[in-house]
Amino acid sequence: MPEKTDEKYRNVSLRIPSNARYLKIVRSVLEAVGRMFDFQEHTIQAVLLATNEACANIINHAYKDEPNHFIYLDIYPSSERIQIELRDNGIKVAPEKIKPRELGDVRPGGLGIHLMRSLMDEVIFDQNYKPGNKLILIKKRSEKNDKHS
Amino acid sequence: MPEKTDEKYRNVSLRIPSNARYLKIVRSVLEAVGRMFDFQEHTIQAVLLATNEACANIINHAYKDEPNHFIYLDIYPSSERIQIELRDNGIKVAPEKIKPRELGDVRPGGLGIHLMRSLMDEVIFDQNYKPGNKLILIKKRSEKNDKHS
Amino acid sequence: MTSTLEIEINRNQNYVVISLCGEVDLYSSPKFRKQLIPLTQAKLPTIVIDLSKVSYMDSSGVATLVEGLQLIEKYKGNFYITGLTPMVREVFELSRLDSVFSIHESVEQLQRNQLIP
Amino acid sequence: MTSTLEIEINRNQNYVVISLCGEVDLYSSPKFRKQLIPLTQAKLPTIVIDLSKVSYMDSSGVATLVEGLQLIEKYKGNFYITGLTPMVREVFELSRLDSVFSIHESVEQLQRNQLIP
Ligand SMILES: Nc1ncnc2c1ncn2[C@@H]1O[C@H](COP(=O)(O)OP(=O)(O)O)[C@@H](O)[C@H]1O
Ligand SMILES: Nc1ncnc2c1ncn2[C@@H]1O[C@H](COP(=O)(O)OP(=O)(O)O)[C@@H](O)[C@H]1O
Repeated sequence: MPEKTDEKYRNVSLRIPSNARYLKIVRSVLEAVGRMFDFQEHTIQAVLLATNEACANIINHAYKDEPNHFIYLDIYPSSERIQIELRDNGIKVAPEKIKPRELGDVRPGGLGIHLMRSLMDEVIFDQNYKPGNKLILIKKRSEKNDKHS
Repeated sequence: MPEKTDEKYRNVSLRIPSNARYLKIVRSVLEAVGRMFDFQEHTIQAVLLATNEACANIINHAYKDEPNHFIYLDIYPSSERIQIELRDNGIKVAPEKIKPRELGDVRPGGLGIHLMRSLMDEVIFDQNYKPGNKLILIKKRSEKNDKHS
Repeated sequence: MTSTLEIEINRNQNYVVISLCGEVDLYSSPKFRKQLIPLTQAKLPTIVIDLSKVSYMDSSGVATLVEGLQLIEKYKGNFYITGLTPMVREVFELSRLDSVFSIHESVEQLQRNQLIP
Repeated sequence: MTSTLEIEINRNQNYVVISLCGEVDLYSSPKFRKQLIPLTQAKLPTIVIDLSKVSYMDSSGVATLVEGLQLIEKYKGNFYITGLTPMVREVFELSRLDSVFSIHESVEQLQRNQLIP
């Protein structure tokens, strides 16, 4: 994901412990960045929820609920889109395991990947990243109402 | 500043560009962390303002208003206090230059250091840190009303 | 540690209303689950979950609701959800669960429709 | 880029009221300064700064007010500040500037005290 030079210095980075209580902080930061760069409220909510789900998966699966690890987030807002990169040092996900459940199969859980894909324009698991995992979420600015920054 | 092991994984880290528009994000994160760890509203406001002033000084003095640098913040909440460490790669401050103006000398500016010292329990410029600067702000939990986390 | 979720339980002879207030996420949903499961174990005939004060819900909150629904269906009890805020409604719709649950406007609406006394 | 500060200016024959709404920090205070300085250059006899809708102010906001005060004192104009919220009051007190400025409860209070017509 190459960044334009002038966009490099818009990047906000956050590191939180792999503990669900910190999800609220991730949401606060994304909300502040989204408002700052004039994204639509609806776009901000989508980014908040998708990133929340991505962090939850890192906590539950990559770090197996162990709280003594860290999640790394890089937030890149721009005039066209907002991009969030999430990195962890946990167990590497096998690409074939990352699949949402069939929606007809009603059971608790198995919704995170589906929500991320429904909410974002792009959801990319970077298979070359090591150690651990790197996930890239991209949401375009909706043309109708979002003002440019 | 040694940290107890169980406190290590409470650390939230944030990196923002050296640009005043990002001060709002620093405040959002501190507010979320402060509320999460049950600090009193008054304590949170003090930490918000002192950290805001510290970032403003890094932007204005250490980075001479150049927006293409980064400010690094580490936030350590605990049952006794909240500690914020700020690091930059800017011009090293000479200790003798860090002094508030005389308060009788009414002029625009020259209030940041004074506010930080009034609001915080400790304000420590780590002279050994290089390159750049490291500033540690500590605010104790006020015993009367703050509940423990 | 301040929770972002408050839970109020109003239990009557024939039904119970669990009102959630705040944010339901991976951190707070176990707190909700801990209240909900014992009520299904006690085989309460009707359980109402009021979400009208929920500003945020993630998939762990939805998962808890699905679990509750399935436990209640086993003993043929009633499980009603009321007061979907726009944020919560969207999560339900994206999850295609809006047709799986019995969703109603409000607790008062349930009473008017004589689904609860 | 959404600003966290909105500025409203009400100009009369003899005085002007600048109402700030939101957060005054290093990013937004230049916007306030840009409105304030020309009014002092025009030697407006009375300038009122209403802070009743200011939830946050840092030292750059205070510095702008000090600069305004000094420019106005040069031509012997009046500079009144109204509506200090608790947060702003504390910054003033910590800065020992609460005695330097002429601080009043509200614009209406200034009128009742006949400081403005
Ligand atoms: N970050 C991750 N690390 C490892 N495995 C993952 C990760 N994210 C998703 N997975 C795998 O994909 C599956 C589907 O994820 P999801 O749709 O979020 O449902 P759930 O987490 O409730 O099982 C998970 O059960 C897991 O096997
Ligand atoms: N982070 C910093 N880097 C370099 N110099 C600093 C820094 N912080 C403070 N100083 C020095 O301390 C002085 C006093 O700072 P302060 O009280 O915040 O007032 P002001 O920033 O308005 O001048 C500054 O003028 C500057 O010379």
